Amino acid sequence: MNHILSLMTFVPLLGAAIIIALPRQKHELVKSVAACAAGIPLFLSYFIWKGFDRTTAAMQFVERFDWIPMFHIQYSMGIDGISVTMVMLTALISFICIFASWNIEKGVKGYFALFLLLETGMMGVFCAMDFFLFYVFWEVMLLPMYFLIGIWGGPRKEYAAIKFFMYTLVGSVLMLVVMLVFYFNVTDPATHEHTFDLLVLRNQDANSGSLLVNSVRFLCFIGLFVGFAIKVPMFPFHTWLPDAHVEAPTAISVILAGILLKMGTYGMFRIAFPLLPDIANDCAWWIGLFGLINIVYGALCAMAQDDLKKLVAYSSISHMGYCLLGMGAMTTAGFNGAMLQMFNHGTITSMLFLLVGVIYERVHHRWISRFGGLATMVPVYTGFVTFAFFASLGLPGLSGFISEAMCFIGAWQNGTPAYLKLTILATSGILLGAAFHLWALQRMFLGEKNKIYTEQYHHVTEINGREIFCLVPLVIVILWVGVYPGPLLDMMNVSLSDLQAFMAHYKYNH
Amino acid sequence: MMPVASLEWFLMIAAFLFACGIYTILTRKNAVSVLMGVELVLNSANINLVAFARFVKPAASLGPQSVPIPMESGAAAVIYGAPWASGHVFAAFVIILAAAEAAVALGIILGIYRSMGGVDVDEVSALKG
Amino acid sequence: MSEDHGHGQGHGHEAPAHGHGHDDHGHGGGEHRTHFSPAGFTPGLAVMLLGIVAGGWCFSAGRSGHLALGPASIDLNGLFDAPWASLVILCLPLVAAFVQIFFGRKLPRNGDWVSTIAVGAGLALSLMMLGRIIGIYDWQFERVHEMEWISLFSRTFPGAQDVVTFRVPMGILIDNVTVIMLVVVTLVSTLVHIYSIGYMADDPRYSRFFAYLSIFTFSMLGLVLCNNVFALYMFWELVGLSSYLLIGFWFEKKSAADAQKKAFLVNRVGDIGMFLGILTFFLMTGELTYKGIFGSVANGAFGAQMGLLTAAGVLLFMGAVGKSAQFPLHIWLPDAMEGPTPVSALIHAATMVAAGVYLVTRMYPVFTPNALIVIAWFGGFTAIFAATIALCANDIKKVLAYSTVSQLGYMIMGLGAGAYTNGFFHLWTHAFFKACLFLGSGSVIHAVVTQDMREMGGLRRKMPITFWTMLLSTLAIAGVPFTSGFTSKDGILGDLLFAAHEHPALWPVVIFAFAGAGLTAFYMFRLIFMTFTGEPRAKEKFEHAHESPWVMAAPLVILGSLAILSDKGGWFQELVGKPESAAAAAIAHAEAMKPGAKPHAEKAPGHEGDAGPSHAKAPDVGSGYVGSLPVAHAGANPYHPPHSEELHHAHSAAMVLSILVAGLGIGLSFFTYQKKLIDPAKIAAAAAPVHRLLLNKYWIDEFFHETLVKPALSISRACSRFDLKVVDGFVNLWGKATEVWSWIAGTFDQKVVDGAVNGTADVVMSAGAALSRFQTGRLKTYLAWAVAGLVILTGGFHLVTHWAQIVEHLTRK
Amino acid sequence: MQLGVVENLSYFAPEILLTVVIAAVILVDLTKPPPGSRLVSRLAATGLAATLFMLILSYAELELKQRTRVFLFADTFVVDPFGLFFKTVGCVCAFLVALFAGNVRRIEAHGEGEFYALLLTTTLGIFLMAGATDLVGLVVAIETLSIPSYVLAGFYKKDRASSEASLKYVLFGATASGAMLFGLSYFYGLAGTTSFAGIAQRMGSIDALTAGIMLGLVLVGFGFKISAAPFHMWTPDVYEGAPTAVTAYLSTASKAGGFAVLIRFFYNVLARPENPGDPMGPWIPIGDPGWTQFVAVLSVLTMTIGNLAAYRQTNVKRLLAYSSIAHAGYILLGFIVLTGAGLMAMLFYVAVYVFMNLGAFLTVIAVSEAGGGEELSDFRGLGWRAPFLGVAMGAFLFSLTGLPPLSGFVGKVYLFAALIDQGWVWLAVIAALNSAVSLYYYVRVVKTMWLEGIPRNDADVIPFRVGSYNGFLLAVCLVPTILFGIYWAPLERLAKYSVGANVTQPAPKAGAKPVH
Repeated sequence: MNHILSLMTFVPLLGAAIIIALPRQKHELVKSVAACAAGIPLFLSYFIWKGFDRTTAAMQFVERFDWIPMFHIQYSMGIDGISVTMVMLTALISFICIFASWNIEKGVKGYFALFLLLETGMMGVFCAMDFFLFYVFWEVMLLPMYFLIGIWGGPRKEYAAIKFFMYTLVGSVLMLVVMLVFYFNVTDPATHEHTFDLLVLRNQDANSGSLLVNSVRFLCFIGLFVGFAIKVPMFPFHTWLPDAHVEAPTAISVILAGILLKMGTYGMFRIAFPLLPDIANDCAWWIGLFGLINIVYGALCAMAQDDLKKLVAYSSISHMGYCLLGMGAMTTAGFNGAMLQMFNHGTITSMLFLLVGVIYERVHHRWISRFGGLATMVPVYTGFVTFAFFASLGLPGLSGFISEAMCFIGAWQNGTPAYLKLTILATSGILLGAAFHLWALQRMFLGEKNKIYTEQYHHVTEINGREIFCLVPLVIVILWVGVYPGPLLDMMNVSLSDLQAFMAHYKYNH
Repeated sequence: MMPVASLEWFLMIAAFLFACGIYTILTRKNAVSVLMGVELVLNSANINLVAFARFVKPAASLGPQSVPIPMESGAAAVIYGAPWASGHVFAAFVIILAAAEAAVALGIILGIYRSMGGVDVDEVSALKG
Repeated sequence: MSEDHGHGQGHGHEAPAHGHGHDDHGHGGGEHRTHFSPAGFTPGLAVMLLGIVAGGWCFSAGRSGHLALGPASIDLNGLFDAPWASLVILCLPLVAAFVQIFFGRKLPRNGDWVSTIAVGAGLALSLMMLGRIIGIYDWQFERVHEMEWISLFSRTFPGAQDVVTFRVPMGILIDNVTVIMLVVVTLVSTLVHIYSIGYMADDPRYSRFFAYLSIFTFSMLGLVLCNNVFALYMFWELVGLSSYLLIGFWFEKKSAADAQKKAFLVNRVGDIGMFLGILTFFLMTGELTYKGIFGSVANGAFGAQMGLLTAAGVLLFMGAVGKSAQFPLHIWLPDAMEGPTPVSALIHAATMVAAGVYLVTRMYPVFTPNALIVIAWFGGFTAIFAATIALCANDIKKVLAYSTVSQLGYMIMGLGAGAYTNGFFHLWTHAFFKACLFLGSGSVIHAVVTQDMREMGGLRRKMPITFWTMLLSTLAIAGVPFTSGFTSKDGILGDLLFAAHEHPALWPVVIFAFAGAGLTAFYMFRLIFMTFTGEPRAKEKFEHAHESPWVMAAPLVILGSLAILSDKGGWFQELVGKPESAAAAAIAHAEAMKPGAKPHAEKAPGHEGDAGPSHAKAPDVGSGYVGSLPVAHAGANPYHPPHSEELHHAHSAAMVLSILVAGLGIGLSFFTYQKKLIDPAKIAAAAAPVHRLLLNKYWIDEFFHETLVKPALSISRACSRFDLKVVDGFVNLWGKATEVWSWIAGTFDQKVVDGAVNGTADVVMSAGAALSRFQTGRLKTYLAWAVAGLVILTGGFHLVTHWAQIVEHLTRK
Repeated sequence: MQLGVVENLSYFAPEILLTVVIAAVILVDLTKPPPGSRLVSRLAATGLAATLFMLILSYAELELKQRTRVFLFADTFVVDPFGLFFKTVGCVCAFLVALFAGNVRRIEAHGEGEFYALLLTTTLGIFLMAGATDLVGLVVAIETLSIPSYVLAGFYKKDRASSEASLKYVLFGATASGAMLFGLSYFYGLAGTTSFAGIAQRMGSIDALTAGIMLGLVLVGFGFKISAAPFHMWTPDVYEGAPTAVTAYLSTASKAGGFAVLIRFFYNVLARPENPGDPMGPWIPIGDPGWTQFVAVLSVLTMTIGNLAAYRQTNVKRLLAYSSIAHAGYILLGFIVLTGAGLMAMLFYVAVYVFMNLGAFLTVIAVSEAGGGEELSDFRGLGWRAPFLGVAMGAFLFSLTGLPPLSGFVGKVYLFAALIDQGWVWLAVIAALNSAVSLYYYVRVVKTMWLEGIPRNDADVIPFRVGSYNGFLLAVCLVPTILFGIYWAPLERLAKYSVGANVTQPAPKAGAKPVH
């Protein structure tokens, strides 16, 4: 069990290798291999859930050995409260997505091989404790994503794919430069060598021979922050998201929204904040501001969309805004809220995209205005959608509410007048979110059937077993977290409060 | 007592030749004349070399350098460095190389002439963009 | 009809099922139709009587404190000492809801009995509890059962000791107020369940309806049981959800779909305020439980920032404004009448809308005097405002809706004016007679297939039970003596008068209140007259009309009788006493903080309240203007203060006045609509503008639509266009830039090849284009560039790097 | 009369062997081997393999004899790990190219003998370049490389493009070498000796302008060889026109040779280690320190122009030509930081670059040999028809872009690291953005291969057979490209050893330079 993280990371890769070896025609076999390869990490994540020590902020399940000694690159994996939930989320969502993409027809082998490669990348990002390793996984993720969108995507897939690719790459090369700057300015007190070890870099004031001058620290923070903000995606850098989400096949949209977006905020928690706490504190208000912009702007844009998938995409932008708001607050509740929001958005938005996929497979369009009165035809599907929408607009009892509320409480606890203003403005997001969700709900499902587009209703059939199988786990998680978030919070709380104290420490000694 | 031309004269001539060569290369249409320009350039170099060989007192050769390739031994340098000759040797090599180059170039130009029926370098511009 | 899956409901009016009469056969109402036949009389009545007997038995058992089952006897103190009873009450409806949703259609009778029994059991337990508290008879009675729900630590520095900074408990608080609310909710809910069995009989989504009802009951019970504001907010939203689901139960109707959306969103507006209020309290006190907040507010958690305390209170109250449909957020309630009538009775008359009142009651101690005045103003204005609209409404349910708004206004106003007991008491009484009125109107609509009162008339003969029960309730709401409504409303008015003596700011409210009372009497009797008396105005509808089956009539009877009886015994006033004001203590603290304030010089009245249970002086709010329920001798309900002469005066004055205005109102409507001495049309014509104003409900909806909804939508559209064109369309922007670039590069003809993913790419593309212009394919160009490059680079670079030397060199010469 | 001239001649064995092979090739060709019997190509390949083996032997010999370097021919030629590294690289390239050419029909048609003789001669030229420590030797070496490559470029005599390429190449090359010679003559004049070490003595004594001019003239020659801007303009045309195998060779081996000479010259004549015996440490320029910035400007120009111009290319060969220009720019980055780490990064990058670039060109060869073309449109949907080819090409291109886990990424990291270590952050940022931008045109090829012409279902795929031979060669290039991306410690060790044999421990001390 002491290699559990490596297993979770590389079993999918192994699966991919096996799939490549399989004959091209055996679709079912390929799919079942993929299911197993994705299932094993999920199974293992149960042991993480069991074995995770909720009382320490230290890294756990650590694996560490030298990879490139001369460059002091280590293969070091480990998880703490910040990453554990993300790891489990990744395992869950990936497994579900295998089934969500069960009726892929063209290039089945390639699809599932790439998909598993993608899962390896995602797992690695969340497990890596070494900056270099982190970066490698971060980039590894890009390639399969490019092909998955570009080959199996919608009409404008190529545009969307390259857009996603370029955006992320530009962000990550900046990250690369910053990474090297850190490498050369920090030494591990133990070995007196430069290091990529995030835990050592985190205390670089203490450990660096010559502390970077402040302006450079600022630039470094900007570099990192932009790199991650592109993934979040934060307001000016978000335009890749609607395209990518809309063009990607259902399962990939789910992965994109459910996990990839989290990597942005995760990166901030794991790297941008701990490595440059002083600058992060200085920028806190701006982070909150961008959070506010995301919340309101995303919600407003979502309200104007007629493409259901675009609506969900923009709603993700809005929801990630809550994370930023909570993070900018620099309070325990805020951090926990942001982290929980990441997890919850991961589940909720996955559900939403799955549901969008369901209707799209039936009628092959997503124009809200062309629907209407679906509720009478497909009550079960309607039920699921209503559930997901209400979870997404933050109905108490469902997970979305807790995290949003905690983000607000955290932001409120920040206490500075400037930040209070942000928070008050941000609460309008509660209303806007409800507004566009309910409006969409009404236009699609309530009222009478659409008079013009009548033929589509012949294709509208009730949601089938496989789809329900994909949705039910998410429903359970959403309900469980909504009703009793305690266990989940316990997992992340210690690490986050430790981080928060670390930040606060730098705030006051700065 | 005829006046001894100083180094500067030679250098100026060489520089002038060099300039002429470059000018030729840049202006002439005919590939052969371009080649001639090249020859001018090469020979300007030769003039330099010979002139230097005549006027410049070689550096006292020194002990081993640190760099990847230092002199192995000062003595060896003194004997084989042949400072008084090296300029001429150099020039000789250059002449040889120039000849070889000219030969190859002419061969190629001939080929062009065969395939295109002309040796105007401006015509030869199919590959571009 | 059977293929017409209830789309009929889309047309005309809410209950199409009744559109095609009451032929007991016909379409798929299913087996649960039998009780419509007159034969249904016996079981219906039997059920009713059985219920009453059972209820009485539970109640008396509670009184005695022992539940005797044969030899065994259970000690009913266990009801409170352990959370199980409350949990059972809370969870039964939830279980029922799940059963309904997943198996509803498979169960016999579509499982209506599941929900009904579930909530009925809850009612039984609640009645026991009621009996018990009456038995205990302690106005300060209270039990708390609590557990950790969320608790987060944080650390002062990395690795330091953990300190719990954020803690959300989940718990149950049982005191008299809770129990009374429990009874209200379960009782009305049970009756509405029974009523719905008849009313919804023909609906294709019959079981779904009961599922929703159960969900609502669950949320409402949670709302009254929980012991902290966070949980309160959660259930607050949940009742919002169930209201959303039920208003839009017939979502095929666009109006219904609109109404449900409107209800949810308008409520959200209030909720945001409430949420901010909660956050503020949490920020200042670090507490979320009621007691915790009260305690630390009383201990000066707000320091000297009384303004902030007031603001927090008002923010909190915003929630009530939304939920209890106070002006200006009242707009959703009338539309909410799109829902089935039982829903209107249960949610939008008796229970959910009263949640706002409950909130104010619950959080009463933290409201500062100023906050209370604001509240009183809101309530008072709403009371009169809604009443005026109700004058001209012709839709029977709309009339009731506006009267509900107005009555809620009374409660809020009462609380604001310090009439704690009576305000809450009005909630109790109003719940019954208003529910009765709605169910009655439901049975009328059920009979004559319309909601327009102008098409009714003379129904008294056709449906006597409905008539008499509604009449009783109308008397109650109009405030005629010896009815429950009279007691509570008069109580409020009395306290209000008294408060106004102390606080001139309340005088306008007093006027609103009495005028409102008169108007209420007027329009309610207008309703009665137009519906039941006189000549039927729509013959064929009248022919159709008939008395409702017993399953619907029985609840009417019970509620009608409660409209008269529910105030009797005075036990209520004994059980509900005004808690001591934490705000007062806080103000005292603030005073003490003021420089030069002598510590014990003039401390706010009720400040000793902190010193143990002895309520030597009135725990008045702040400046102590609310003399109504001041003094509490140790442990006893401070309802009968020693120095309450002026209070008595105020009350007697109020009594006289209110009887007068009520009589006036009733008389007017009698002469107008019964005796036809006055022609309303003439009056309408005479005051045409006013009439139009009222008909259009003061154009409030239009106002909001123009000022909020439309702008929001256009902004959102603008945003998405901005997103497309500008943020993303950085491309095009750069595209322009690239023109210039190309020009610099000497390429006009180079068209920028499309396919650039973003601005940079575009620039790069055209840059490439520009560069490829250099790549002419001519050797000489290449060489020229090489030479030029060489010269430029070498020379330029030398200049740049050795500028200083060069200058110095030149100057030396 | 001394034997100094021929002492240690055993160290010259690889060159000698190569010469023998050249002679053998010519002779065998004279015997008119039956067409189709790839006798000559086999011979050449074997000879190169043997030479490779010899190189390894001389590595070993240096190690065993504990000698860091050995001088030959009156100190005009040196055998040291640095030179051996580039010889090995050149030899490997030549070997692979020989194998590629091995089954290119058209080359066989034009006479294998000449081709391989010329190819091997250029290889010999690279060997000499890697070892030259004397102006004369330098010039001779460069011409030994250049002159045969002119011919190779125009190897398809009848082909207009080919002959045009060779004409441009020869004229540009001749001019460049002329200018270089002119510059070198000044260097000689400065010191009166042709040996680098001697010249280094006098460099300090001249004024900046002269130094600048001399440097500029010399850089024309070197810049031409590594095709650095603004002396790069011949590159696209020649690369497009020349036979693909030759292009592959020019873009890797002869570039490598150019870098060998560049480093050798500058790091002997114009710079010396701060503390002798620690080449891995920082170096200090001799005389005018300006040249590092000068080269920095060159490298920025080069990579930017290369990347930008590559955008619009529709011919894959031409696209790769531009990309190779850009890569010259990247490699120059390591050149300007004046540290052993920088040199190490350059060597490392050259090594990995060779494989990925050869792989890319090999793919082009394979496609056109299997009936496809060199235009981008000919690659449409190829990924689906020849999956392995598609995957391999993808790997090569993404490696050229510098994405992990591929070797190109590691190379870039080392370059950037060297830069940042010396505080050239701005340059690192430019380079990083450049490599990000370069993704776009590399991905265009991948897109054409995979995202276009996707078959409806797996049934109606028309397979595109590249043949097992080319498949094997692809694998040969693919393996190091991926392997060095995942575990590159050995290569790094080799590069480090080649820069400073006597240095074992990496230099950077704690927070070496404050970034500014």
